[in-house]
Amino acid sequence: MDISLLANFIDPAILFFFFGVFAAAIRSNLEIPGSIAKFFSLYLLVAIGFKGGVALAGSGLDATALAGIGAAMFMALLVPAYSFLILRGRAQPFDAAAIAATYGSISAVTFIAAQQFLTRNDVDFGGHMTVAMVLMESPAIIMAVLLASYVRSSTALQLSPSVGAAAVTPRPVSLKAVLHEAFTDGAHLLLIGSLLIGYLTGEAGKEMMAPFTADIFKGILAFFLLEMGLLVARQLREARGMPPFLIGFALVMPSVNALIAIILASLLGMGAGDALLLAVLSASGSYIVVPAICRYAIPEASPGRYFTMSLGFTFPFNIIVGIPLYYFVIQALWS
Amino acid sequence: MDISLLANFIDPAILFFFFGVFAAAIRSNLEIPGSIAKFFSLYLLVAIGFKGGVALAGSGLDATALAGIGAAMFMALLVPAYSFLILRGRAQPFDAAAIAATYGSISAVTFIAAQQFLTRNDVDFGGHMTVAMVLMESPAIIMAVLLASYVRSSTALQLSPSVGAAAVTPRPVSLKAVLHEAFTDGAHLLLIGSLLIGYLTGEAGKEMMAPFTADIFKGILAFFLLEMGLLVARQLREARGMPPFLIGFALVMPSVNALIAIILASLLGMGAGDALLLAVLSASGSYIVVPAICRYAIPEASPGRYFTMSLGFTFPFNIIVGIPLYYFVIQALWS
Amino acid sequence: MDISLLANFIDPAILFFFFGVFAAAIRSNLEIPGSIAKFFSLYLLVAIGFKGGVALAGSGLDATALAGIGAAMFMALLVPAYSFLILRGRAQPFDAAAIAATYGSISAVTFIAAQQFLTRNDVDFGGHMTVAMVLMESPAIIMAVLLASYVRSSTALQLSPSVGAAAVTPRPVSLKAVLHEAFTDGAHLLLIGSLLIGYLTGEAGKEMMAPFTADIFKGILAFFLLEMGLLVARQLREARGMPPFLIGFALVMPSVNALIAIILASLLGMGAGDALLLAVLSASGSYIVVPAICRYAIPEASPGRYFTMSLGFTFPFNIIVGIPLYYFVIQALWS
Amino acid sequence: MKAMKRIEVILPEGEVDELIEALDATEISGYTLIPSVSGRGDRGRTLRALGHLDNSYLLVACESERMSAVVEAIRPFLKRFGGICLVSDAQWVLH
Amino acid sequence: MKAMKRIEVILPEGEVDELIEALDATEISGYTLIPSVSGRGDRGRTLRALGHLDNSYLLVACESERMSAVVEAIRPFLKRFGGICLVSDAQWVLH
Amino acid sequence: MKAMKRIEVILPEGEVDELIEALDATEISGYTLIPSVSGRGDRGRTLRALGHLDNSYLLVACESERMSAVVEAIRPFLKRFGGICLVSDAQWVLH
Ligand SMILES: Nc1ncnc2c1ncn2[C@@H]1O[C@H](COP(=O)(O)O)[C@@H](O)[C@H]1O
Ligand SMILES: Nc1ncnc2c1ncn2[C@@H]1O[C@H](COP(=O)(O)O)[C@@H](O)[C@H]1O
Ligand SMILES: Nc1ncnc2c1ncn2[C@@H]1O[C@H](COP(=O)(O)O)[C@@H](O)[C@H]1O
Ligand code: NA
Ligand code: NA
Ligand code: NA
Repeated sequence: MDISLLANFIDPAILFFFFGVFAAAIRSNLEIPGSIAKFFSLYLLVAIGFKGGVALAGSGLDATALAGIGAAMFMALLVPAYSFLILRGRAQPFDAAAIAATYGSISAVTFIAAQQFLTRNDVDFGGHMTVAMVLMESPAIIMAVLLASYVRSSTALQLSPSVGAAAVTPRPVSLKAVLHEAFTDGAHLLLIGSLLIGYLTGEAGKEMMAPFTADIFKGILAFFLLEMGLLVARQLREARGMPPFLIGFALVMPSVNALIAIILASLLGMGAGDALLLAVLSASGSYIVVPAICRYAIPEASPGRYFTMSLGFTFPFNIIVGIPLYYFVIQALWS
Repeated sequence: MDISLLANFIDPAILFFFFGVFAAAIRSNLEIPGSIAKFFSLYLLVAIGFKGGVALAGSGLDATALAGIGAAMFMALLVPAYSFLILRGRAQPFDAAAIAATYGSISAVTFIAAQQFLTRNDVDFGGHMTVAMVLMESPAIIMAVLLASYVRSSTALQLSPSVGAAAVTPRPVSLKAVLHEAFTDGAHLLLIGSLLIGYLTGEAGKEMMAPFTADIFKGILAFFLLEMGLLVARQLREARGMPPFLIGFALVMPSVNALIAIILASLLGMGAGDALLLAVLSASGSYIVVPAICRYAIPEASPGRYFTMSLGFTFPFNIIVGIPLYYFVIQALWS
Repeated sequence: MDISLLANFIDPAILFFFFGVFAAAIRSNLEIPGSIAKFFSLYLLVAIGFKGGVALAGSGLDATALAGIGAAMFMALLVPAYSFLILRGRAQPFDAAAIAATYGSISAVTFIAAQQFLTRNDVDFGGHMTVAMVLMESPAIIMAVLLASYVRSSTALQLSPSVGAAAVTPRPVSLKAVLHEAFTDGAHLLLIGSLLIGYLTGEAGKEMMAPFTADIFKGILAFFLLEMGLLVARQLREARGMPPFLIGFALVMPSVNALIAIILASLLGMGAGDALLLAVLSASGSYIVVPAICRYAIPEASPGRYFTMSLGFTFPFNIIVGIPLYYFVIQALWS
Repeated sequence: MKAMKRIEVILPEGEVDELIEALDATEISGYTLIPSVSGRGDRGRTLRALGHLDNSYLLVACESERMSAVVEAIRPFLKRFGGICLVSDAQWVLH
Repeated sequence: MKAMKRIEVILPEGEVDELIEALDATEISGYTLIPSVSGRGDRGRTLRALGHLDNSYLLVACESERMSAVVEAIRPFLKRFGGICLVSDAQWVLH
Repeated sequence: MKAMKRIEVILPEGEVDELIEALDATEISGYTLIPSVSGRGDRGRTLRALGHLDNSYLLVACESERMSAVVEAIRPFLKRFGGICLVSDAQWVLH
């Protein structure tokens, strides 16, 4: 493990992440223009979606693939369920619902970092795991909405005597509206679209797109992780009022989620590479798609909570400690 | 034809166009930041201009080249002339002038799509067609200004009894001012500049620039066509009030213009590749340069009309149906 | 010399610079979006910093390297010192201090252009010169602050009878605050960070990053120089009120600074490539980092002066005339 | 010149389209949109999520009579998603 | 603080340079420009043409005496290219 | 609706963070920031340095009582770095 952990730190992209954290920590005015950062996040989605699609076109949706995808969707339902139970008494109920959704969903950049880790260590993984990633978005969001309306109805019950309550509580959004919002969310849709286009064009398409989607990928990832480092350090500054329990949750639960995923992967006989990706998908929390949707679907929750937890704590934990740690466990179990 | 048509659809860049249309149609919030879209449009101009210049440096301006360029300039005068005659009675006169200019001019992205189509089908084409494209801009704009001042003088005549008219009609712009505007327009000038730089630096320059202007071209084109797809679908939503005659014009005239161009190309003995490019240049309408200039030179015309026609209808028609159709005709005539 | 001078003009990137000047001169509306221009400037810093770091990892910090770095730091103190003495009587004292700092510091793009010139002419240069560039920033800025506080105290002395003076003179900034500002400046820090990351990851990192930081470098440089050309021509339009003495300074001092640097390099027995880079570092003036810091540290000075001098006059002088000229002198002395 | 009300709204950029639809129902004659603004309010600082979670700034000039209809169309959005709405007086330059 | 007029103009970004030249003739002391705003008005929605056809937002603070000269300089642009111009009162913080 | 003061400041974007810290001390309830604006003032046109030397536009809505504290927090920045500050009246739409 020591070797791969070290290799992790010597990757220029990861080093740019640390550099970004450092720059923001010393209050540098270094800044990637917002439109560039947004474009890079779209680029990364296109690149991994496309790559996954091409790989899938090669392998097809066989039993291995279906097992991986099924395991991922199961985790996307399981993680928010027990997360909510854990959080319920210890956080505002709406915050609990939003945090549960955040951790049911995934971080594409953590997924990419794990793929890079596997590539560096010459471990194979399947294109179907990208499909799995795509499919984890919706169950998590459905859970969030169901949990939020459960919270809403129990809160309404308690508040019913008060007349003013109706005026304060926002009109709940329909599950259908939220699902539309989730499915049409730009980031989510772009990933699906790129996967499909990769699948349709296969090797021929790959060859045409490779200089853009593969060759310069590492460099753009490095720039993007620099921006992520800046973001993480700046977000942490906002974390002053954050309850310690939530910080603990953000730092401990990833390993718990990953462990459950690893056990599941082992039971299903998945390959080591796919197992790591499943672990990382389960361990990571969303900081783009789900916050965007929660702002709409659970406006009562405080974004400062769930966003800071997933971006400020869980993301760096997974990048620095999580990925090599989970892989260490997998190596121990698989060999 | 069936084969090339199918090949057209399997190009990832074209598929991203369809995906963009779909995403906007289901009202996704997917969006390429404006500054990125603008940069990509500049990039494409630099890349094709430069490539055309390098090719021209290789071949020189021989008789073939001059024939192609002459034919293009002829079409740039002919198309607005008969377009105006067709439209005169059926649209507002100022709209008619602006639409005529729009169709006399060209769409660089359609031109690029046609080049990609030819490359996929292993058909040669000359760098001088890029020169032809550059030179089609100005005649179309001159026609527009002349037509507009013709309209203005005849309208003024009719309105002369009314005293208020002078206050409402904007002061006409001089042809010189419009030509300056047209020539100095950023997009137009960048294309000319890149062509010249490609010409001056030739093969040596090509080698230095290739990773940027050639290798990643396809990927950037894919992103750009995604944005175009989003734009097209969003623009079509604005098309509600559009008179059916104008929609018909936008969908039928491209084929007419292309047919005339093909006959001309055949008479001049042009190669099949150059013939397709001439057809596409004649068939396409401008949605960047000419609208920018018409807003200045014919402010009486409604951009909602000419812009929506060329971007919302003609552009997708050419990309999806036009290019393979024109090539089918060319193959039939040339063999 | 004639040959290399000509070769200089045939480089597509340099030609795009001229084209940019031309476009702005004829008042074209051509414009690179601000966020793209900013990103490209960050990209160039990353690319040269990283490249320098990798080269340094290969060669190590030997005597040659230390000599080059030492010479650069010496020039960074010497140039502002005598520049201030020259300017003192002939410009506003605060302007003199800011201009001195501007010329003590460096222009990264001029440095890149010189590297490209050397590469085209197959002349070697060391990665340590990038370290030298990084280290030239701080002494220049320290000089500026010291000079400014010297000016401030002498001005205060003269003004002391007047009561209102204290209200008008801004509170001086501490040297420590300015050094923090200088060190944490985004551009400066990114250069240092990339250098370090290049150094740490060495050849392995280079291979991963090369498609992004090396292959497409030329193309991005071309776009960037296009923007620089636009900026230079637009900045020159603001130069109407500029005193002729300052224009003369901006056009003559680069050669003086370069000559002193060349003599120093010759005395130290530096290689011809490193000598050119030292000359160019000494001859060029900053138009990003130092203006940003002077606005903060010497707000009494007029940015219109020092910024226009370094961007409008010195930058194009070095790009067009300076680089080949300095190299001509070096060739004469070295052979 | 004509006296008008100048209404400015700041709200999450994902809700802008829907707000504009609601405003269209009040028959405003137009609006102007400044994208990608950031800020701080009751809900804390805007999150910096790679340009995905910005606010937008919307400016509507409308006749004084129409003002309260416009404000009522905006209010539910403020309630639901936060943000602010300021109303001030202005003169509209006729042309 | 000093009473001033706050003049805001929205017009096609291609015409901004010319408008500023016209304003300079009225001897305004400065202006501020926000690029790339979009909107809707009498001429419909701004076209989304790859960032090439946006509007700009121009803010000019000027002395009340100068206001009508500034407005008259702006008016022909509104007539020709559309857009809006709003004038309101403000206090300028002297420094 | 509640009467408020609408304070707008334009200043170099490098000084914004510090200004906001100073404003926080006056206990404003929020602010909105528009990045990357350009302009002209006593110090000439903003330099176009590859997006590195822009101004920012800051909008603060605050209660009338708090206005003079806010203005006094802003004034030293104007003195030191230039820029402008305008204060006007507005109605805040309560929600
Ligand atoms: N007092 C204020 N002045 C200016 N802008 C404000 C103010 N309060 C809130 N905002 C803006 O409205 C957004 C949302 O506010 P809130 O919903 O209160 O968090 C903030 O991010 C700011 O951009
Ligand atoms: N009532 C309004 N309120 C705010 N902005 C407006 C209004 N009317 C027009 N505009 C702006 O002015 C631009 C041009 O208006 P028009 O020339 O009327 O189409 C629009 O795209 C809007 O950005
Ligand atoms: N009269 C004015 N109206 C609007 N904005 C102004 C005015 N004067 C100055 N500004 C803005 O404030 C910035 C700095 O002004 P100054 O420090 O006076 O050069 C300028 O670049 C403009 O953006
Ligand atoms: Na997860
Ligand atoms: Na045409
Ligand atoms: Na120097």
